[in-house]
Amino acid sequence: MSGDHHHEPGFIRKYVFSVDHKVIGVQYGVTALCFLFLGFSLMMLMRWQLAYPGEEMPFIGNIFGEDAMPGGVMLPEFYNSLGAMHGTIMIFLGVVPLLVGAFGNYVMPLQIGAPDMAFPKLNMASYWVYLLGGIVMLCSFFVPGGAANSGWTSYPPLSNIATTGQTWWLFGMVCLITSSLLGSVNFIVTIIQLRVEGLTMFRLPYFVWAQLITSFLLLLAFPPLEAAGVLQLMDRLAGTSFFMPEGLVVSGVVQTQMSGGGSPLLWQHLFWFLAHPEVYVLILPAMGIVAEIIANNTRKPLWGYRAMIYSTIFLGFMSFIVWAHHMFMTGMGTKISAFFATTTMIISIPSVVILTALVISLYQGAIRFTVPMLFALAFLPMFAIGGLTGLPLGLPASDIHLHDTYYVIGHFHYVVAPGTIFAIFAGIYHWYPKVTGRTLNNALGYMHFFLSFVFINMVFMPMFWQGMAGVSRRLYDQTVYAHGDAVQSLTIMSSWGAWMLGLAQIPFIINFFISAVAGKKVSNNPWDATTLEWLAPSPPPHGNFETVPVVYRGPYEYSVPGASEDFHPQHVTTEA
Amino acid sequence: MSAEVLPYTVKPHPVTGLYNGKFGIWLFLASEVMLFGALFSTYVFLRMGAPETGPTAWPTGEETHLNWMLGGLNTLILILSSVTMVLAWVQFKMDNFAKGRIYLIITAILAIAFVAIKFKFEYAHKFHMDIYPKTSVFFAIYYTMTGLHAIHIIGGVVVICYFIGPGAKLWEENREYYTNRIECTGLYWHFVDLVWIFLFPILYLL
Amino acid sequence: MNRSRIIGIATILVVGICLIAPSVALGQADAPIASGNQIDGDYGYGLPPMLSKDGQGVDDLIIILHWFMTALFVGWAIFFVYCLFRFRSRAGHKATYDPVKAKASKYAEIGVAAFEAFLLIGLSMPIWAATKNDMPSKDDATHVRVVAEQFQWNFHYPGADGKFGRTAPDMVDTVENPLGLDRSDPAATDDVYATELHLPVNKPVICDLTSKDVIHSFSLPVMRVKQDVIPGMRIPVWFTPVKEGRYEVACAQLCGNNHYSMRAEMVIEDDASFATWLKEVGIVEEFDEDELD
Amino acid sequence: MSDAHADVSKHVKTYIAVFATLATLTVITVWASTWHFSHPVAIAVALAIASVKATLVATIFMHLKWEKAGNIWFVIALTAVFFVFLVTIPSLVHSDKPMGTVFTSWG
Amino acid sequence: MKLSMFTLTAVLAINTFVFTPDQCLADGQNSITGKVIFKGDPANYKRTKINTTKDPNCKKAKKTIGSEKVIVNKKTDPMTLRNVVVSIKEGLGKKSFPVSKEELTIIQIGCQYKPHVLAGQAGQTLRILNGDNTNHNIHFLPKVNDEHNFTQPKKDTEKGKTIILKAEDPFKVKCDVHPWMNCFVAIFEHPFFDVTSKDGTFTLTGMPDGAYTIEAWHEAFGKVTAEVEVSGGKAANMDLTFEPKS
Repeated sequence: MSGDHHHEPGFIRKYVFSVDHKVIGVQYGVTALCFLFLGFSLMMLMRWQLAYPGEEMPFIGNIFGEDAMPGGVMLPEFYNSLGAMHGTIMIFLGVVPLLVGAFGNYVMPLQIGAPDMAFPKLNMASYWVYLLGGIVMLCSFFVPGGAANSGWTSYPPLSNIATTGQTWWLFGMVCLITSSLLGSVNFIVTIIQLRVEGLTMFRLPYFVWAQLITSFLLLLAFPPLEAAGVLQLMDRLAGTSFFMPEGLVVSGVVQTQMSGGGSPLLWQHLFWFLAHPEVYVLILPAMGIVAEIIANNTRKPLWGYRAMIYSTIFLGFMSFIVWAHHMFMTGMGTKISAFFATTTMIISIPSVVILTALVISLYQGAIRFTVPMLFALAFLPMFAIGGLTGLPLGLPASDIHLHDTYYVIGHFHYVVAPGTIFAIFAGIYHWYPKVTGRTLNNALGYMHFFLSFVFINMVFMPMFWQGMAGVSRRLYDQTVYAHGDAVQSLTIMSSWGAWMLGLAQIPFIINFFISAVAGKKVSNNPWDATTLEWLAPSPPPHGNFETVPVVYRGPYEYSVPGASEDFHPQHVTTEA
Repeated sequence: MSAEVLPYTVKPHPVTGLYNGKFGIWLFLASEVMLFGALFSTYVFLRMGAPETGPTAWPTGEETHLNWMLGGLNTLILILSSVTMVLAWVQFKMDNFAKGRIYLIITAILAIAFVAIKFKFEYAHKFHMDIYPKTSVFFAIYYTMTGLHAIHIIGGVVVICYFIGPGAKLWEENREYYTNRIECTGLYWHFVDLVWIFLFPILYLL
Repeated sequence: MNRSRIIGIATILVVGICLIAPSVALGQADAPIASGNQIDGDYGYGLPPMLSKDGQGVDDLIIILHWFMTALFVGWAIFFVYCLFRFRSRAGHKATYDPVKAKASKYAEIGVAAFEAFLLIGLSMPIWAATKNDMPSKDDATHVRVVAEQFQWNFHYPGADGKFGRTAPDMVDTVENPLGLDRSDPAATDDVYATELHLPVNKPVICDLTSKDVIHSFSLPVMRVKQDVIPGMRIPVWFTPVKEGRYEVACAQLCGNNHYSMRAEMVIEDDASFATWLKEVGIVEEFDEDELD
Repeated sequence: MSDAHADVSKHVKTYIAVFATLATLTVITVWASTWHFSHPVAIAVALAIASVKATLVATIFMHLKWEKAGNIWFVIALTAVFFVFLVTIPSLVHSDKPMGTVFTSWG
Repeated sequence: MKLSMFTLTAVLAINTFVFTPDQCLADGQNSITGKVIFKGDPANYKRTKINTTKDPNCKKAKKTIGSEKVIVNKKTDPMTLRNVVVSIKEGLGKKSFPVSKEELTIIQIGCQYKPHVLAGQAGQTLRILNGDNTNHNIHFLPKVNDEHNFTQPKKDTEKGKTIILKAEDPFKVKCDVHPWMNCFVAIFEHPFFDVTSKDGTFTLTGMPDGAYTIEAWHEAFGKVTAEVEVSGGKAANMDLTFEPKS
């Protein structure tokens, strides 16, 4: 970190092993979008088997090989691999790296006026460890027995006796967790230490707050899974019995090689200690993006900015003590379940507060229906559905019927797919001009939004009815059950929705690449926004700002009475 | 990115009173607490779940085959290395590079001694007695916890050796920066010591 | 304005595809049915039939919750859509800087919190306590041991003496003795092994759930019963069937490649036929060497 | 780090004293383990001594005694809270379970 | 393509005929023949009906199936045992023998494996077919070979899945979807093995002159061995006897 580097770095230093937060942000973004697309493709394959169980897949059925799809018919082991890897890739390789790695890395230092992240080399290391984890995960598809197929939750003993892919999964997860840890340390230090003069904590854009809380969640929730991953690796490679009780008989073979004495519940506790805060890692930065865009496009300060921040802090804290609501069905008594059901009900309150604040922010605004705004607006009802359907799952009694059914799938997909992923799209449309200096095409953008909005609902809405009917999740073929067969038409509808949703992404993909070279050139502040990132040139140079800005006011000073313009940037000296 | 461009790399932030590295290392230690916390949780969980009797009962005293003398010796070694680490920092702080470096070297030697005792006398002896991680959950958690701890020690040794050797160049360029980094290394090192202080009684004595 | 035209075209496109896609999808709905035995009850898009004496509470809670959720969402959505329309950007319209003094939202939030507290303490907790703590007396209940394995449900009836015989992992034979039942144990002589769950109607049932290998989940949708089967634990569940017929036992937790095939059938019948079945299923049918080739 | 050179050199004696205390406590904890207390008492004693030692390391060696930065205290407090949840709650499954549930092999 | 039970059985019968070791020519003309005699009370080893209600497709394919663990040929005199693998255990030294080019076949039909006990030579191709209208799972539980565990889609009657195995003592292959389904596979380095069937006899042919230890293995009764000496192209006759204790 020493010495002067005033000479121009070479291509590799500048664009590949770069320590510039913007390059790393773009690297994260592009890689994660690729993984997002891959994860989505896996799901589209699964949807064929779900809709038309045991039928030959048209067109592409024969390219997956005899071990996965003999004669074009998907085998259950491949289906389970797809399911497990869809979850893992979407969450750990797609959405989190996009929200934190890409948006956090690119936008957050700009929004606080910092020249870079506090530890640039650590930042670079974080990306490369993430990429390594991603490559390990991808390679696992090609090992004997295929990729991990015990679900993204990897419950032992099943995962302990699973094929080699599971070991790869664990190594991949250890890499990804390490990457997140490095990133979160960096984020917290950057936000606390590197804010420019005048940018007090309560003048920070809500997005930065969301990133701060998220980083704390990553920092404190991920290590237990790393430990659990090490324990499972020990179980798989060194023959220990952390998660295995004695006397198991697998396929008629008595498992005498292991000592026993462990418990499968231990994994579930350690896993969900991570995975519940993880849910908020998925949603908080998304809320941050949405809040930025809503304030910008309603031309009005956010309603209840402080209440939102307090709610976010509370949400972050509470998210650590609700984890066992995923485990109501594991033989839990009344006391622990009462505790966790209560905390679960409590944690819904701050979510309601944030959502209310965002919707009241629309009131008396002047809403511009730009493409990012449409995605941000769609986030609100979608997240509301996702949140509300969490209630029956959080109450132990109604969870008896709905646990591990499609209702759960519908619930959390409403939070992360039309919720978080729409927020990601909103963010891409919003900050694309900052990254490239050009805007995305509007017509393609509108097309992308409307098609995605309709079809994503067509995918997930039927799942609530399927869940009500009692259909278990992760079934290779639900028609073997009478109650599943009765709602098979919903599955087919869902599948068609998914494929159509896939087609709906084509305008976006075209837009994303063409506009980078041929999009309309825009000024530094095309959206007439107030936060600091719009002060920097588009794209920002190395070191971000020509002169270090000073901040004089809060983040969302729009439509200040008596001002000549309807926005009043944070760095402008003059009072309105 | 050069240190000069980023603020508070060396000098503490006027409001928070911290330079970036120190805050960073504390956050890192917080995550380490949770990492070992999960292992302690595992220990408590498995121990509370173990039956009173039978093959999966929790071993105590002689049944553990652990040598408390070696464990105790290692505790003393690690505590001593903590002292030398902090003394090294004191010397750097007082602009006394040569003395500080000697303390660092002592720290590294003590750490290597710790690892040597761990591997050469404890692990080797147990492997010799056919005691492996798969023998019972007690040994599973013993090997995992001490193994992970040993990896932390080795990592610390690598960092300390770096500051004894190639990293010492920084002293010429920026003394305060170097001292700060030694402080951060020290914080990590004391944390590793602190973990051992808990590992020793729960594994060897209880 | 150009933008409105784009929105118009997009809407037409969306509506068009929306109309086509579901009709294509629903047109193919008559997929082959794998299930062979006739399963009783009407299954459709709503909750499955409820055939347990104690399950009504779960249903009530789910229904109340959904009304509550619908009310909240519709109210919220009306305000949302109103805002979108009323405060759209247009010539002559400006945003107001000062925040609206909204008391309503605070009351709504408090209301939501209070109702959630009622749902939790008033409805959920009593039901949960009953499902977990009010085990019926073993004397007047049918007692069944359920042993789950990849990928089959094994049912173990204690027979006339009401005692389960000893089972041991090393006596397991996947074909003839999946339970590992030690027939030399006096308590085991009258034990019955079955792969179908037969139960007498209107009599409480206690199922002791255990697993031989991985985590399974014992799910009886029509009884509103679900309980994970954790290896290393024996967890009882109880319910009282009230209607005769043939129903399904499902596995609700991913338990391996063929998790989907882990299905069993549950037959609820009157006491007499249950007794007959219990006798008959115990009798081993025998075959000569050349039969069944 | 606001302490000046003089302050730092004063600490040296403290460090040595702390080392002596830690070494003594190590001996005591080993010695105490030979007293054959009943099990809960033995655990309590050993953990109490370990906590005292850990506190000494944290306050003196890790300079928490002289630490003024609120952020560090905040992080420590937060971590401590979650640490307690993480270590205690999973083990509660051994005591709170549905009626009739037992931990046993399936056979 | 529709394969009836009959044609499948016919194919099987031809297969077993083709695979008799006398087709695998080795450097001798000697042969060993004999019976595997069962001395015990067949009443203790009755075949029982297996409940297949779990998968309605199995019931459709074959109404009742019985266990195949112990099948005593009661009509022969003396009573003989079916499904016994008879092979040369010792006496061949380090000689190696050409591997038969013929394929071994296991067919899953009526939710049972046909044959129930299969013997083959190391390096021979084993083809696994599925004649049922339901998915099967094939789970190998060997000690030497790889633990194959895969699913086979329904009606996979032509291509199937092929596996080449190493020599190993008889090991179990089972279906996890239908836990009652199992069969045993024995793989040898040499071609001198046979599996007894309805008449309880076996024939090993083509071994060079020498003294051999013959081993018979049965899934319920384990192993018995006997010594035999052959020379000059003559057929040696020997019987092996299983005498279960109870």
